Amino acid sequence: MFRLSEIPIDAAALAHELADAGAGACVTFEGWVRDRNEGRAVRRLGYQAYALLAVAEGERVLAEARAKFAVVDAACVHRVGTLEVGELAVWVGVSAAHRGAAFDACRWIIDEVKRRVPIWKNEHYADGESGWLHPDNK
Amino acid sequence: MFRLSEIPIDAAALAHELADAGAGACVTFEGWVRDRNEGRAVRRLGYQAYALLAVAEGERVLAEARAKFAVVDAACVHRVGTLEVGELAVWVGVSAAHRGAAFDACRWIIDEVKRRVPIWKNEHYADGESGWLHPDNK
Amino acid sequence: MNYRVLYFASLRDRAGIDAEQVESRAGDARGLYAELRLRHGFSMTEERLRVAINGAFAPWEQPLHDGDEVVFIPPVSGG
Amino acid sequence: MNYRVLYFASLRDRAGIDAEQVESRAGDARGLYAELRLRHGFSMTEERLRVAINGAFAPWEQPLHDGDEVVFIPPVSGG
Repeated sequence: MFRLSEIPIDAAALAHELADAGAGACVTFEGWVRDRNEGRAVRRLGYQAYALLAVAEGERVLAEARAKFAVVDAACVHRVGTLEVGELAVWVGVSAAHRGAAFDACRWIIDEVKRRVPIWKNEHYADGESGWLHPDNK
Repeated sequence: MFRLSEIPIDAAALAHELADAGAGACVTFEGWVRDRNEGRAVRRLGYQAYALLAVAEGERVLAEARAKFAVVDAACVHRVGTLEVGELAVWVGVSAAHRGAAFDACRWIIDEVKRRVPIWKNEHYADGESGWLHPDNK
Repeated sequence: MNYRVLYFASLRDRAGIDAEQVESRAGDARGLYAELRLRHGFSMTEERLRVAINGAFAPWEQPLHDGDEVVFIPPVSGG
Repeated sequence: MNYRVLYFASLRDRAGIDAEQVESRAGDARGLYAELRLRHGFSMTEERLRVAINGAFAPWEQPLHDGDEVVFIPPVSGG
């Protein structure tokens, strides 16, 4: 299940949904809004998504993870809209019989989501400037 | 912070304590009681700990992780007593500026806790038998 | 032909609009983007963009049909 | 000398007790475990155990003192 959310993410409820009597391991990743990026003080973030394609591509990432790793279930929720420092921006959870697959799949999913899913981050800096991040800019 | 707990672990509250304005990533591991192990149906588990040394050794594992990986904070709580299938037996959480260190440290901590900390698991099987696991038995 | 174009992130800021109907003779996304670069002054080159047509990633040279929804996807930065 | 010995997991099941006071002439954990193996019929060999003295891991040959708490740690299985 891949979802975009305009409201705070309930991580505990999401982890609960991954439960299964055959699952001995659950690994979660939470991406939190940091107070700085590349040396600049960050006040808040704005996330924009092309929702139709973001959900389709996000579901594709999860399906690929299920095929690639021995997992029981996998899910991801990404916030859109304005987020303050400390807020949960993205949550990934994976349950599996054994921990190795859960760690590997969770890490792979967040890497792929960041690489492929059409969601963009606008950083609002303490000095009043802001800017969209388009990572291969560099 | 390494703790033993005789009551259910509140994972959400624990993750909350790892929060920091400089932390952009939080990785957690949850070990859940599975309904089977090595082909045998499991009904419940009993965990026993040598509490004095388990806490000291658990704290040592966390301190080593803090020295070894670029993490902001790390914590682990392990249940003792009787647990039913599906219950949370062990929780590890790591916050870090970046996700690589959070994944690496979380995985290292659970591996070391399983290898070094004096806690033992008694499996109660569906057929009425039970047995302590002493892994290098094999 | 008539296309619906959506803009996101820095393209949206530059165009100053979220979406528009575009009357164009371009038969594929490559031609359409060339037109829109001129119109809106986008600095981003084609090499840095992906294309989505009707909600699915598509090659730049895929023929466009009247009424298609076309989106130029700048490098993503979710997570 | 008088030692306090705690038992865990399969050693506890085999001994049938959680802890005991042991009067012994053994001057280290190696000698003490040899005595207790005989007394309780432990099948686990020394090679599979670690030793803790007064709450800290210690070498088998560390001299014991009167009143020490000694624990033989079977292979662990937390997590």
